[in-house]
Amino acid sequence: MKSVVIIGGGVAGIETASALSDFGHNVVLVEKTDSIGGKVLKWDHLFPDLKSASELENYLDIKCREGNFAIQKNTTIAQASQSNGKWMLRTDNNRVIETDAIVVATGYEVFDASRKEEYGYNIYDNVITSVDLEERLKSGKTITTRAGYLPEKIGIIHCVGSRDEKSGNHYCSKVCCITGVKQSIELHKLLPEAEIYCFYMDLRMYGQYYEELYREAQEMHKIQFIRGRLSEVSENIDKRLLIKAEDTLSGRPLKMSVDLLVLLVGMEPGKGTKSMAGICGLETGKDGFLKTSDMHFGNNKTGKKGIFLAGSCIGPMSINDTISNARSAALEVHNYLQTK
Amino acid sequence: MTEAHQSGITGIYPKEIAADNYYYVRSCIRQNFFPGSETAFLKIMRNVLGKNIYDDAVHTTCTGIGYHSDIVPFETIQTVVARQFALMTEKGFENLAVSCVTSFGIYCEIVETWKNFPEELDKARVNLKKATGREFEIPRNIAHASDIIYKFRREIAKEAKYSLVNCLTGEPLNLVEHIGCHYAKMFPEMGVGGAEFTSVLSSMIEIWGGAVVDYPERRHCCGFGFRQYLIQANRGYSISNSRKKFESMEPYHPDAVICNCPGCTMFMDRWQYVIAEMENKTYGQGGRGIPVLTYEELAGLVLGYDPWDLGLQMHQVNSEPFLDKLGIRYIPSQKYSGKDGKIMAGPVIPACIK
Amino acid sequence: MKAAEKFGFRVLETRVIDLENFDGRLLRYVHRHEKSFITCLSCGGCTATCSAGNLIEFNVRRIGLLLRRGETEGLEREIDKCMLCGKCQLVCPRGINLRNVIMLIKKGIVKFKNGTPEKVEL
Amino acid sequence: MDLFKRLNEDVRFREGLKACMNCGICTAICPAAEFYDYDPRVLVTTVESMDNEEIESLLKSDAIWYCGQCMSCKTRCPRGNVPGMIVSVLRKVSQELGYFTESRMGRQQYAIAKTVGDNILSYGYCVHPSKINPGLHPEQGPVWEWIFKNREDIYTRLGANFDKPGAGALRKISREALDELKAIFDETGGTELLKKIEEFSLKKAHESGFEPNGTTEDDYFREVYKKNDHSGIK
Repeated sequence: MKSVVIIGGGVAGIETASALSDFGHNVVLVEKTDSIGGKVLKWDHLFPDLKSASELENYLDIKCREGNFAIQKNTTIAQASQSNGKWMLRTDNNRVIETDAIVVATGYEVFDASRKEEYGYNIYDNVITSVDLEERLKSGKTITTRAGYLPEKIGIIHCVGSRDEKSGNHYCSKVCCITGVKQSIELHKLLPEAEIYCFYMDLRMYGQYYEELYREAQEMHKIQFIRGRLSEVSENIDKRLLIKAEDTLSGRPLKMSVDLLVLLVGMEPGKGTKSMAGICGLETGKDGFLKTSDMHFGNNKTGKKGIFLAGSCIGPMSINDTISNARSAALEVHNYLQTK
Repeated sequence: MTEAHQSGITGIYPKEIAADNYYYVRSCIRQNFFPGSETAFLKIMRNVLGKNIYDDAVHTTCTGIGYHSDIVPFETIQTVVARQFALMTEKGFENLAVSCVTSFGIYCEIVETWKNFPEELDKARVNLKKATGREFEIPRNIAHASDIIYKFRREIAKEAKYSLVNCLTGEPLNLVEHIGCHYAKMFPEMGVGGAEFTSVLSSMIEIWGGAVVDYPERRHCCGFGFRQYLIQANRGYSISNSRKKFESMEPYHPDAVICNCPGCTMFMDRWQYVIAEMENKTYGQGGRGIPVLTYEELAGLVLGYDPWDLGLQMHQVNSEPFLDKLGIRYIPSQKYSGKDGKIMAGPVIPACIK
Repeated sequence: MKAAEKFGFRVLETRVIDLENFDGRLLRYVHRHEKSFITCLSCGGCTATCSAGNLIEFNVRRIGLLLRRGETEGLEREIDKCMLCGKCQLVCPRGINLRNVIMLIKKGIVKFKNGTPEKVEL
Repeated sequence: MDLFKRLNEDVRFREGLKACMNCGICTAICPAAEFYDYDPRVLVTTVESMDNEEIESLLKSDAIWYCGQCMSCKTRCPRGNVPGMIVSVLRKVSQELGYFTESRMGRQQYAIAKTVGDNILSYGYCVHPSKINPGLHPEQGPVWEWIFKNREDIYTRLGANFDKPGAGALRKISREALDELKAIFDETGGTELLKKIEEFSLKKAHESGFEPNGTTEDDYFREVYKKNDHSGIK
């Protein structure tokens, strides 16, 4: 029986662990926190079908309960070394795990919106991120301004921390556009009187049913889409937020005040991802995510023999892409172990 | 604004500011409109802070206004700047203290260009040598004069005679700070606190007891616009941009505006008068304007310098209401005195703005 | 002497579109009577095929934009340039009946000029 | 002439033009875009098109003269472009080729060269109190009339070394220093540029029936300095 250690207990890690244990391998899943599931636990509904995130939680929960793999929580990897075709991983609590293969599934981190100072996050009361909104939606509480009023005008800002040299991130985080569309629909359902405006550069509705959801947002929910990137936010004396962009299709500057502003924050390589790159000597791409050996036909392999990648440690990914990617990682690892 | 912000986010812009031994380069606009500010700056540096600062007779304009209004080529201004550096080098200094914000931006831009395009630096060396026979070193440290006051704001606070507090109510005075565009918008890392929440002035105001107003058009340009002011036909641009700022700050009832750029100080002062003439609109209380002060004037007042030695009489908007709030004593009859204490007739007081 | 003459310049009008303060009656009217308009993508397919736009300075895509920004004056200036040929509807990827939108704008301009109170939802 | 190539010779152009994605973040906060019919984003895409005809008409248009050089665009551009810097290079080339006299805003360069240009070379300052005539500057208000009239008294009282040799505010810049400044202008194309601005401007003035004498009092100066409508210029 061959052994595999999977690092990271989010969607990618669990799916890979489950698939590899189904193949009959001896799998250990290592997670740094005390809970399994990763960031998905914070989400309320998933795009594009607005499925409740709890369904995904259940799915992952069943995999963990019924899967034939061990889970080690509160554990991080401190060191890795290779000898005789095996990898030795030393954990922060000084345990050593010997394994035939490693799958890095350390995922992403949400862009820290306070780095875009001009957007006023953590400065102004009514600027929140898409992650904050998701948590508020999940809590079931009424969406209000900090002072407790129902927002009448809401702005949703695309590309926060993505496609932005100033944030150091040139890449597109892929999921924010559709997240914005999804959240604007949810806000409209909760606050039917509110006017909702999305400020975008391109609407990258790349996935199945994304474009349809965008159309639904326009047709059924009266969401206004304005083509122009947010330049700055400031607070009026009444705590409403003055936002400025160019209405690029009109070729004129545009301003408006909103009661609530939602920043669609992008994805950055997670701390765990960066740390694994250092520990295992993995190559990172220009975007800081882990580099696969080939974008087309080696997209779970690395330059290191026996180390594989799964999920958004490779780059920004939606949940369904992550699940597919994790399965393909499992197959890749399985094939490798067969030849060993 | 939340508490978290008021403590400042300056940590990510750790600007280095030299601690002593500066070569001072003066500002065309500041010398013209606020000469008392440069006098006060040198006095504070020498008498209060005990610093060594060299005031050179032979330096000239950096030609920045000409450059930004496109009548001075880039190669020319690089060489003029190289000459200033050469004078600094010859006098044995490595730290530049810049009075003007346009100049400060010019120095930063040129040094940055020389880093990215070393062939431009070579050209500047050759050009300077040919034209003047001089050679130069790039300054080790370039600071705007407001950076230096910022650096020593606590020392000044210790010597303070007045605090930026309303003497009648005990409440902190509400001050608008306006940062010259070329201080940090081009090179955020060269400004204290970066480009978005620049803290060079707000830190002074807060430590001297005042409160900083965060109003929507805080970062908007005063409207100088170089050629947009230099040409009479274009001045609508200039006044309209200042007006946008005043309209935005008005609801916060600021007691004064503090600037680090001499141009901004002058324009935001004068445009209030023109707006009053054109629209019969004033932004201060009781038909008055909002006093606009340089940071040197503010520091001088805090240190107890006589307002008329600082040159507040050169402002179109009268500063007396601000002085009264601070509880500063002044002799009204001394306001319009000339050299050797000679009392002169003052300017005409326009009816539209008291 | 008038102040502007004395100084030789005047305060300029802002060109900024103020999305908060605009007259949205015409927009609501069009939305109510031609529901398809709300799905416009501003792709410019209409402009590319527009009969009038090929002959004169006229951008039919911008009609939709002027409407959405409440710029009735601009609409008044532009709206009669349309020849009502209807080719735009044929190419529109969202199937918008732009011809009807234009007819409604024309009607709406007259309607709201005469001050007819109109209370309809967006 | 390949105008894009010509622009690209200037390091500031290479520094300022990376690749625009038309997001409009610059226009959103541009002080010029707010009050003039101007859009820095459109200007950048026009330049980026590398279309020689388009660039030529841009160089002959008002569009390159609206920018106020505040550089707010540099702070924000997510692609590291600097429209304000591109504008500087467009203006340079427009003046070198004489295209600036084809636009109302461009023609104003004559007046700037006559004022700021002369101040730099004659006084060593961009602005000098003796040259801010209250008659030409009513916006400076009554306080400036008072300062202008009593300048020696006021500047001296405030610690300036007005118009005297030695260090200090508003000191008289020495002949030697002015000569060095002039030598730098001669060596680096500064003198050449001022000459070109004057020559092209006077040509345009004569073609349009003006009789300029090269001072700030002449009819062409007044036309370009004061007027928003140049209907008299061909």
